[in-house]
Amino acid sequence: MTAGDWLPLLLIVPMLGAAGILAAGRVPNLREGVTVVTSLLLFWVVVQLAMSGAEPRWVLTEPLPGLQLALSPEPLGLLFALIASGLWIVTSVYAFGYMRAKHEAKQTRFYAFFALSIGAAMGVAMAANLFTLFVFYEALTLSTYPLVAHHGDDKARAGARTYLRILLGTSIGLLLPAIIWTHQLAGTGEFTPGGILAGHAGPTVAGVLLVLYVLGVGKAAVMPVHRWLPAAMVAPTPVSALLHAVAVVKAGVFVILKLVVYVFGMEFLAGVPLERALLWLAGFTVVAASTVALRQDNLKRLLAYSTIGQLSYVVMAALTLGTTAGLAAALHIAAHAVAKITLFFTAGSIYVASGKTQVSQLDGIGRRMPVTMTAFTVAALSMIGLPPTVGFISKWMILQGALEADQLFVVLVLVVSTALNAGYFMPIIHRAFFRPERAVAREHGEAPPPMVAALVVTAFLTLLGALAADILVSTLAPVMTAGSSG
Amino acid sequence: MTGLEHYNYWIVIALMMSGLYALIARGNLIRKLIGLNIFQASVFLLYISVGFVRDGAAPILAPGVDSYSNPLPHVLILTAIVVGVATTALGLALAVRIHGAYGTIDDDQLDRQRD
Amino acid sequence: MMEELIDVLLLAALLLVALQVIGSRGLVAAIMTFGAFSLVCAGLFVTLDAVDVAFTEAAVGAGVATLLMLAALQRCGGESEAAPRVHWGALVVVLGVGGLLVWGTLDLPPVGEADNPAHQHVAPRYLEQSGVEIGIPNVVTSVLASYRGFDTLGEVVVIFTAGLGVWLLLSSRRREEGE
Amino acid sequence: MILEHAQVLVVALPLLAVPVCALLPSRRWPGQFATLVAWAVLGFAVLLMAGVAEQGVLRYQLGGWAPPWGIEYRLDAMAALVQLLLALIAAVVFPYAARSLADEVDDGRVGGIFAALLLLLTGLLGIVATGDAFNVFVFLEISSLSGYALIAMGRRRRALVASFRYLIMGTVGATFFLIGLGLLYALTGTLNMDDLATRMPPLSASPTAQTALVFIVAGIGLKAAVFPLHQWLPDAYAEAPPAVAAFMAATATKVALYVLARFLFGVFGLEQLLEVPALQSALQGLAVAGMLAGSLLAMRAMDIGRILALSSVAQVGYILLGFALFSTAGLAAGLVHLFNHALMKAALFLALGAIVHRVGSGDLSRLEGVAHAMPWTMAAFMMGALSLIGVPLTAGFVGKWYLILAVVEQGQWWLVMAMLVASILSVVYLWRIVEVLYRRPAVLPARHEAPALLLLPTLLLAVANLVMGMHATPLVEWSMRASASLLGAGS
Repeated sequence: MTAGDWLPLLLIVPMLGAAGILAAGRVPNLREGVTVVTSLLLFWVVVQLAMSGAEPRWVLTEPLPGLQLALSPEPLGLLFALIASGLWIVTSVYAFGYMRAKHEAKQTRFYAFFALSIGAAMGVAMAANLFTLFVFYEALTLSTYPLVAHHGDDKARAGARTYLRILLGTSIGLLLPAIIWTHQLAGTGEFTPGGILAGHAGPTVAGVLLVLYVLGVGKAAVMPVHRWLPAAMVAPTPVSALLHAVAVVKAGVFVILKLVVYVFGMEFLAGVPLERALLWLAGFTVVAASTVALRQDNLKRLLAYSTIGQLSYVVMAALTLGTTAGLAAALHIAAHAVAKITLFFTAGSIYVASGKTQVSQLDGIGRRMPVTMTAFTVAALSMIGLPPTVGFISKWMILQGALEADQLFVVLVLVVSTALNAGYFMPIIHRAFFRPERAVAREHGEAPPPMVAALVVTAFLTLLGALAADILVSTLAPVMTAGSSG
Repeated sequence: MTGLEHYNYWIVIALMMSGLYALIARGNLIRKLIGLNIFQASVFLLYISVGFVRDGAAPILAPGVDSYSNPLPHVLILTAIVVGVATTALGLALAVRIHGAYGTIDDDQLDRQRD
Repeated sequence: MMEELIDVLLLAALLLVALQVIGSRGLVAAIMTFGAFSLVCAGLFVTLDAVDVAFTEAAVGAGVATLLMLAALQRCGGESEAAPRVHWGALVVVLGVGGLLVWGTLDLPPVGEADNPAHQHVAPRYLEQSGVEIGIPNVVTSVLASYRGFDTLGEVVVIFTAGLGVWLLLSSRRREEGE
Repeated sequence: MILEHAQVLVVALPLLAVPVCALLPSRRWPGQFATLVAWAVLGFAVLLMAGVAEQGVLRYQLGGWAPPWGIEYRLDAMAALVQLLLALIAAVVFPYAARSLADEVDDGRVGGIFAALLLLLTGLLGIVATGDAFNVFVFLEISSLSGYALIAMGRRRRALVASFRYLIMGTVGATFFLIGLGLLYALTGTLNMDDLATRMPPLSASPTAQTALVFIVAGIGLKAAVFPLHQWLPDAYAEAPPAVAAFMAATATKVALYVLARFLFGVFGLEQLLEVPALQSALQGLAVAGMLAGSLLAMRAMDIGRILALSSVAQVGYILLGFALFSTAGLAAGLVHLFNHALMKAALFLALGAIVHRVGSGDLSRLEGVAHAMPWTMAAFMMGALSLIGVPLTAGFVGKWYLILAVVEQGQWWLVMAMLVASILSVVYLWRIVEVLYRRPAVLPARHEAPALLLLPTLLLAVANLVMGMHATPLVEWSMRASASLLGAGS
């Protein structure tokens, strides 16, 4: 098999998986088996593609002259595909424990749409041009909608409606015009190292375009288009993990990074005045979201606001411009993915095991659930940016990139937000391990084994990532250099 | 020669507008159709006025006559008159059915009866 | 000159009749006055040299249409109407449309001039050739039946369509019974 | 031999079939007969399309009289496209109607109803086929009268009122058109559209010509339901029998828009259009107002038929906007959207008809959970809805894409924003329907799919939306060609 043959499998495997899940719906064990096999298969396909090192191109269809629906791997896309498909395996395992323990209804539909949304995420990752990106971006929104609305009650529907309204609204209202405008200016929407807009757009037009793109990619949750993320907290925890770590928000920041590198080109973007304003907006989002998170008592909401802040780190790093900052942005996507999925896994485990959802209820829980809370601690350290975690390395690189680019503002944001991050994570760890347990509502230990296993794996990845960061950086470096010198 | 060059047109326009006014302003469906007929008949007059040639004869070929009125508008209007009466007939049939279904043919009262 | 005088007077009369139709109390009166309107129209067509149109208008407009209206009115019952009020919206629309039309006719060539563009193109051939090509003296009939025969076919289809529609509407009383 | 006369046969065939159809006994025969006729018409339309592709413009002199003295049939790329669209929609909707209409009316009238449907088709085909302006009026009235009669066949008594109001408005529109024609005739002495086009340029500054333009645009705009002349449309399409609504929504307004484009660009021409003060901005303003008003009204309507009808008002706005750009790209985009909108609206109305057939109502409050009973019908509805929103890879996307490109070409960003706002509004009003239909009621309805004869045409059109979204190139290229030939080299 040549590398080109692997590309269609990225879409076919999840779709066949979804079909298989529906077919096996009556037999839960078989259905779960299909899910795991599909996820493993998909991960294996992505690894094969990454190992081959080739950059083939697969054109699904050409609906309009010059407008292709095409997939083509490149290092950034492979990174995102690896994260999404890899974490899908873990999330599936976790979901078996969670969904069964909570006796959730409609599990077949849940796993089927889960598989479809992973397929859409693969499409986003490998999109060869803006049009393809848009198609799969919307497909991702639509395929995750039933997951967010899973509970089917009024609250879930209202949350899902907000989710849909903001994501569809921004993508149709801002992203689509930006894409069409880009086509009009550059005559193409193909992702090209070094960008396609240089020489076709003046600094003002490029600035307006950048604003449209950054706000139009609502999944990146830059304020003021972040409100869908807390609203989507009505979903079951594995969905939150999917949204925050595996596919949705990652797709958002990934798209912005891809746009900066392949559509604008870093060098061209440096001459765009409005670019600074967006950098400040991202920086503001980091600080503001962290401040809001400080005041949350509901653990999942706290994590949601923490995500908004962490995503804007990536956007901020991407907009800092420069090789180091670009690499830092890519690395932080990975770092945040493994750490945040661990945190959501622990939140879900706590809920399943003890029924607790609020931070203020967690006194002494570390003694009942030592494994879970240790994993939580590792992930929280990564969030704050402390060694020996991968979060430390990515944050350090953002700092380096900021210094290289003489962006004192970014440095300042980093310092303040790190303090804020510590401010909301440290008290939780302190409560869990050092405060005595209050009145015991019910006896409980750890969550079901699949859940614990999943969160241990992701916590290990958080540590392991620190060691693997080098490989990642050296793989991605050529892309960023092409971006800043091309 | 006189101030009457466009007299035909202007009276025709006044006629059209009185028909159009009746059609919009009156609530009774049959009256609306009467308004419509006046409106259309005035448009027919407009065409015939366009086709008129002073001192010309009706367009029936006769020896010794060399100036005729324009026959083409006559042809068109013959068709249009028939189309107009066909429309009126259909409209009246509808009015009869509406009366059967609602007990009234007044537009305002129809709106008050919700289904 | 005489012709023009008749034309002027008939047009003025027509306007008066039209206003009478609109202002009349009672539907029967309105329909009858409308019949009169059609007859005056037919008279005008004669003075404007459109004899065929005049016959048709007298037969179809004054005759058939009026009869149809009376028949319909009979089936709808003599309904009492609200007294007519001035409808300001309609007045605005009518004055706007009328104003536009007056402006639009300002540069039309005067009525009746033999060298108007309408008489220079297409029509002359009918007058000159139809006697030879078709062979009947009435040019209107020639054009109707031959040059623009397809319009006439369409006209027949229109009548058929209306007839079909009326039949579809009046052949069933199911709806009324159902409600 | 047959090929030579195909241009006339395509109109004559359904016309000749009318009396036969009216006299056919039994419930089923008229529908089946009309279906066969529609398929034959489709065959002719395809042949003619090939002929136009080869020869450019096809001409046929009726009765052998040369234009401008006789009436000429004239088929260019734009006309051939609309003709094919009419034939396609008829070929798909007639078999559907054969089942749904035959179930709705009492025995004696089935033949008459299909005769009226054939007359409607004849009228619309005639409008597209002819090259004579007055002939357009005659065929417009054939299609209108049969349309009024068909709308009045709706299930509720409200259909009668809707039909009457449409009759009044429609006749006023046709009469406005007639006034415009009269003024043009007074100026030029001709009725042949090509002949008119050659005689118009020296007259471009004449108030009479400009007034004629305004009256023709207003009259045809009324038939096309251009805002604010659209009031007749929501009632008419919501009350008509669903098969009739599907056919008319897909064809009648489209043909009116075709006539509008024909007169704007094929008779008056760009120079003349630019001469009329504020015409372009007025048309663009009306287009945008229609897009927004139609969508906003649709958000508040409760009846699905009404929602779909109001969305047509919005979609007519998109098409008109393409025309109002006065550019080759804009006209082409308008034509692409005209074609595709017919596909999606027909699919949606047919799906609605299948639902009404089973549930007996199109009112949102009574349709909770219907999707679980009729999954295939709903799949077709979803497809149509996605296409209407303009989701990529559906037909609806293609027209909007080219429309936006054409607007951007002129740098009119406010128009882009208006289009996108209207698109987002369409998401909202369609999502309302989808949400209700998929909501689970307390008692889940049993599986009760529509009969195959209703389902198959619906699914066929749904698939057509996908196919036209994935392989849009032929349609796009044909529309570009039609637009370029209509606007001439001068634009």
